[in-house]
Amino acid sequence: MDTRDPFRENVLAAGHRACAGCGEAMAARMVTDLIGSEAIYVAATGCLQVFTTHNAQSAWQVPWIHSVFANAAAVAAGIEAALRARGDNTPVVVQAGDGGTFDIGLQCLSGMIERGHDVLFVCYDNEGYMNTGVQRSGSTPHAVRTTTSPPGRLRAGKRHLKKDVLAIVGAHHLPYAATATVAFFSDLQDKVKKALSIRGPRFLQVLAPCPLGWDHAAERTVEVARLAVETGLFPLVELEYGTPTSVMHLARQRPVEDYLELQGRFRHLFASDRGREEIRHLQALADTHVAHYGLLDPDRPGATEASVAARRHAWGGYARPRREPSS
Amino acid sequence: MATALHEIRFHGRGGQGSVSAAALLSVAAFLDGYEAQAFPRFGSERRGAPVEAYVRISREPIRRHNQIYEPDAVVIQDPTLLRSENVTAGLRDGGFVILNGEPPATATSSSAAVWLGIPASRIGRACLGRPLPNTALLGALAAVTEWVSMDALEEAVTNHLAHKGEEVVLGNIQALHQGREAAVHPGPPA
Amino acid sequence: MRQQLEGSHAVASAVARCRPRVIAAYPITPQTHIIEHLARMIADGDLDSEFVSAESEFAAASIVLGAVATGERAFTATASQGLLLMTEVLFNIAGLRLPVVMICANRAVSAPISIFNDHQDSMSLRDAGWIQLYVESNQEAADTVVQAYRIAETCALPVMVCMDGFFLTHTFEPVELPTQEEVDRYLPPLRFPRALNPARPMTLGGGAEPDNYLEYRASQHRALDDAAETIAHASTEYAQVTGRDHGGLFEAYRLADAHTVVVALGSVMGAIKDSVDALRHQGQAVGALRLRCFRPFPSQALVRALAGAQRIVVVEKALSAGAGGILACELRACLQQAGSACPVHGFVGGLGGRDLTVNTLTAVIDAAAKSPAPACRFIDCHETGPLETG
Amino acid sequence: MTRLDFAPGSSIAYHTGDWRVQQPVYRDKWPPCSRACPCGEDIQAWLALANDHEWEAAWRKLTERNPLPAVLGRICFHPCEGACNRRALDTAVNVHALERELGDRALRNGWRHERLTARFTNRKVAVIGAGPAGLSFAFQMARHGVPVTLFEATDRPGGTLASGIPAYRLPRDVLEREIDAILDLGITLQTGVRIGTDRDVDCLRESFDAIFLAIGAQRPRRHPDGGAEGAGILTGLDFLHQVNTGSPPAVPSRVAVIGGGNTAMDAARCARRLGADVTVICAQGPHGSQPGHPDAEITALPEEVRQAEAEGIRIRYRLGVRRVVHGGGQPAGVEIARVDRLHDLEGRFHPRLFAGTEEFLPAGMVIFAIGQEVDWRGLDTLKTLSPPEVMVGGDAASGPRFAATAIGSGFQAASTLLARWVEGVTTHAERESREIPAQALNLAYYRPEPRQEPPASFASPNDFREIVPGLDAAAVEKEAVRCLSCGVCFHCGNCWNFCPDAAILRREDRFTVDTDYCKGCGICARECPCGHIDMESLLT
Repeated sequence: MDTRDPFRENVLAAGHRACAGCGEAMAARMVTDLIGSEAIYVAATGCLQVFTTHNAQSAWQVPWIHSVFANAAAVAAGIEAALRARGDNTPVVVQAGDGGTFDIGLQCLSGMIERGHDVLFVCYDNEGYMNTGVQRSGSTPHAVRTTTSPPGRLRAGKRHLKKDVLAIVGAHHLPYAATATVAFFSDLQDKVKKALSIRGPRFLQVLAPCPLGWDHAAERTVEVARLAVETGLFPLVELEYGTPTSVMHLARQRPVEDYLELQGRFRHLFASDRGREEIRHLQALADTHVAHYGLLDPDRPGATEASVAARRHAWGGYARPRREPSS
Repeated sequence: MATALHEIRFHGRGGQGSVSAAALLSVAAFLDGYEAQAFPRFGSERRGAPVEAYVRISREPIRRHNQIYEPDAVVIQDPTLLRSENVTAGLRDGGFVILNGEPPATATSSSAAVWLGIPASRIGRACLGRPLPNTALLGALAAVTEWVSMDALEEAVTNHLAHKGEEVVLGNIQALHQGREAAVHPGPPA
Repeated sequence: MRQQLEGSHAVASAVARCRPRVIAAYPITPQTHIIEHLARMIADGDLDSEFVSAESEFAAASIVLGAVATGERAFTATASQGLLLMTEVLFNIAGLRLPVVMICANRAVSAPISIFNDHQDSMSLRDAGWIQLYVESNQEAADTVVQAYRIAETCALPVMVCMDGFFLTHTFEPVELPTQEEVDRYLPPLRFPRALNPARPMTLGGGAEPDNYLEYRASQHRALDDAAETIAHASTEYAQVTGRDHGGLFEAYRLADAHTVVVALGSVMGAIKDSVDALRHQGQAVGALRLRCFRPFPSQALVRALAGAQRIVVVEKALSAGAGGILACELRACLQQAGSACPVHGFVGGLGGRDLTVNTLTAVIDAAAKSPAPACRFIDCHETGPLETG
Repeated sequence: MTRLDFAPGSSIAYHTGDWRVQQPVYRDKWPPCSRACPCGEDIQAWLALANDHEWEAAWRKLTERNPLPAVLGRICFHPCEGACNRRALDTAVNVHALERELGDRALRNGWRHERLTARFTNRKVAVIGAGPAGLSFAFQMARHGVPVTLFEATDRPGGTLASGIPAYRLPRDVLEREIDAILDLGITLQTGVRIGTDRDVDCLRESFDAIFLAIGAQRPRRHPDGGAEGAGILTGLDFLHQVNTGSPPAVPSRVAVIGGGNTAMDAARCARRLGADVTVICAQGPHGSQPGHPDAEITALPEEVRQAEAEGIRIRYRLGVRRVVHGGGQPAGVEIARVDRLHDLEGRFHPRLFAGTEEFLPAGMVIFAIGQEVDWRGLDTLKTLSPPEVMVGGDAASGPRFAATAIGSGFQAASTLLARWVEGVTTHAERESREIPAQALNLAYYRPEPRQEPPASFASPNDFREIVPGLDAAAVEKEAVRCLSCGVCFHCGNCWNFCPDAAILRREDRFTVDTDYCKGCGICARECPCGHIDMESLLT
């Protein structure tokens, strides 16, 4: 067991093999330490599963199960059904990447939500198949360079748009669905807490930059995530029963170039006229999000302040002592 | 070689209760102390499509699960099947043909089988509110062959259809008896 | 008390008496009646269980995986394409060593699509790491599903009970259901020490490396091998509780002095027994062996049981296209390994619901005694199929 | 090993720290405010304590370097605020208002300075001059157990603070009480003793192991025009001294003040309060008129200038005085002319005036406030001795500067001596060598907040009551929070929250890096708001 830190459970312990600066490891550590060890965790295949359970060593300090790529939501449904059968309220949490959510796992996710299982499904969205070496997924944004959407003489990266999985999930009219990111910790904290206070299917999409796949400097993981929000490309919103009930208001919208230029996956866009056209397209997509969710309207009902203000003696967000497991 | 005492084949269309009739017959035979087996001619259950179902009645345990190719009796739930299906295929000499409706003149004159027609749809409509011929035909079959008792059929109907409510059970018992009556006293039902 | 019951109804009732807490399934013919009966029992309050209508068989398998990993007994059933859609998860359940029990209502595999019976679906999953038990009758199906839980939970291995679609699932036969009291006496409550539990956190399903994956797989193989004894034992103990014994690993029929032995799986054995009786009546020394447990493959027991045979006729309802009958192949291998020169006649038949009648089977067996052993011959196969004529 | 279940947290056996090519180091820096502070106050530290409502501790932290916070909080030219990194976000922290608040709190609550040791050393020191430099030196020595005797030529301590700063800027009792608190450490004060005339220097050298000379720059510079003497013509220092000692001269209806420094402003505003119509003649240009050439702008603090103008004082820029024009034994006014250039060829301040631009400014009194010099009379022998026996501090060493400079110089001199005499005292803290520029901060983690100012100053030209109030309690709290804590951890927890590898551990009072697991990604350093974390390369 990892018992080094008396103030944090370290549900996801040290010694895992994520890349330096991994946004998914960061996101998972945040989310799981906010949820705590009194829960059962289900993993879809993906980076998080691979780098946390390696060579007979597990970084998980909680009951944790991985089955296959597509079925995490269904395994969780089975666990929840078994718990319900014996009147046990232990929370059940799914952790999946965008592949296991947007693409191969979408069917099981839909079934789980439709049947109303009391499960929190957390998608760590790094916008591609990073585990297998950076291929495009349904979550990869428009114009991004991946190994299966390479820019070339005829193409400027991914031809298609990022799938709006939140809208798909929201169309199930589930009690709670929200987007969050590692960069806005207190917002993430609020959303995890809110999700934990609600029964029924809940969905959290956490943007988690991937230094490898996004091709940005390892230390810029948080900054890149912050810019995704501040440009309007990744709005932070909450849906209740499919209706937006809160959005994180932006004091000002940054131009998308501020975000794009930090990442190698967009670098080709700055090198050609065609690329610059795609930058304008991405700006238009961001502007559409801003307009759709009213991100610049501070008087919009449910507008929350986009603040990452550091508080003196905040001591981070998890002051929860780790519980010793029995035997 | 253990062979069954009686083998019965049901012909009908999806929705007319052929499979249920076969099941009821097997239950009744079982209640009368026989070994019995009933099963459909396996297929998807499309309303209106021709279907078959089979019943074996035996004094020995029945091991084989084959379809019935040489029946001792056939029950035909829908006279229109006579146009398209070879409903009497393999019927043993002296076997029974229990038909919903009037037997065609050619069939009765040229066949080695015993043909019996009853207005089963009309009985069904009278007893059940719908032109379901199956239990009336079972009553007729029991009357003609005496392979199963009316008591057992009644009990089978009572148990098997209990989940559909008392009205359905009583209607089907009534149909059983009217089918039997129609077989014993051919002519218009009372 | 014997009852005249549809096969699906009989096994559903037996499953219910095993008190599964989670049932998950997706409709597919000819399995559907089983879960319909279970759903009705739950609706009527006769069974206290969570019924999860999965959105696919893939999900259904995953749901029972999750339930069992949580330490609760679970049940699912499927067939054909559904089983193949579960494939990935079934391997995974076995690798995780979860005591899941499922019924496969055996059905042919597409294309061409067919809802009718053969064994191609479950035989295709023979390498998945599941124990596979094939049953001949509905009585055996009801009894075996109870044994399956006992075996699964003793060995920490999943068990697939294979019952022929339609031939059993849709057939009304007399069945004596094990009583609740008998089942409770025979089957203790599930105790799964590796269950997901915050009080004892455990990581299930982590990754392996080249330096340890092989050991996981080897231990899985040994566990399946060792399960043969548990399966036999489970059958004997079941007989002590209920008085019914369907054989442990296999059932022998008039085998003692048989020169020709027919080997088969599942419900076709009923007709084979009638054929054996007919041929015995004609004075031929014919017997039969019904393999009940196909996985683990009980090589040693089979070699012993078939020691007196001069020829073996395998009748099977599945095919490894390009190699021939699967059971015949495996049987040949195990006999050769034991030094036996007994010829094995391989017959594949009954695919896609084709009825294997007593007359047909009798002719096949009769002919086998008079001709050299074919590696693989199709029974009752018309010379030109639809593709050749087209 | 038969099943796919691993023990919880077993990955801990794998030390990902081996991947690292750089590593984070938690390291306190010396913020620009402190770097700019002539006293060398650890402003970040005392603001942090104030932030935590540890008021007394904040005051003690502050007074480690400056024992006169209530005084300096009022009169200091606060270069700390000019250096404040917060200007990159919005506006500087109002450090001086918070310093004053801590000083005032100490006076209100009667907090006393504490000696750092109960023992006294055998060595003794004499301090000549009880101005800010002398008081600062005496305070530091006394705290460390060194007996101090303080010689003051006038009849009361405080130096220029007492004689030069008017009461409306620095109420008398504030100064007296802060000085009393210093003397309470056991310092012997002898007033009315001018060393070199009243007492022999050699006798002093025999009685004391060291002497600190802090006599200030008390001699006013004279105007080169020899006529600038006589009735109705004063120096700024003399005028202020008379006002501050309670015997102000009678002022005529019109007064001219010559000079552009704070003394000129003080003199002008006092004259105004005594009823005169005042004009200030300043050789330099106004604030902001000579970008990049602060020497060419008025040296008085901007708020002093603003307040003076608000009080009705006229300030006339880039003008110089040729001569005083007399009439009937009294000045009638001054002849002024436009300034050609401010400095002579040697770079000394010596304005040259354009011929032909002369005009006459009527004034019944002319006050020259054009600088001060050190008065070395009787002390020449001491001048020739060197540390540690004799040290010179304050304006006496540097020429006329600021009170804060003087206090800093007292501290430095004391440190030098104490480093020789007292074990464990060093003159140099390593932290003070580490800069933390605004670019090293991550300003995303700070929210813009308006600077708290006292309620609008009421400019009363008629009396000597203090004109700038302190901040109210709510404003104090709001303002303390604005400190960015440049380079010093304030336990926000970002490093702990963001570390993907559980390599930052929280301890009771700090965060630490667990190098067994740190992969060196650098996120902690990048997301540290205050630049406390450095990434050090391990590649050599």
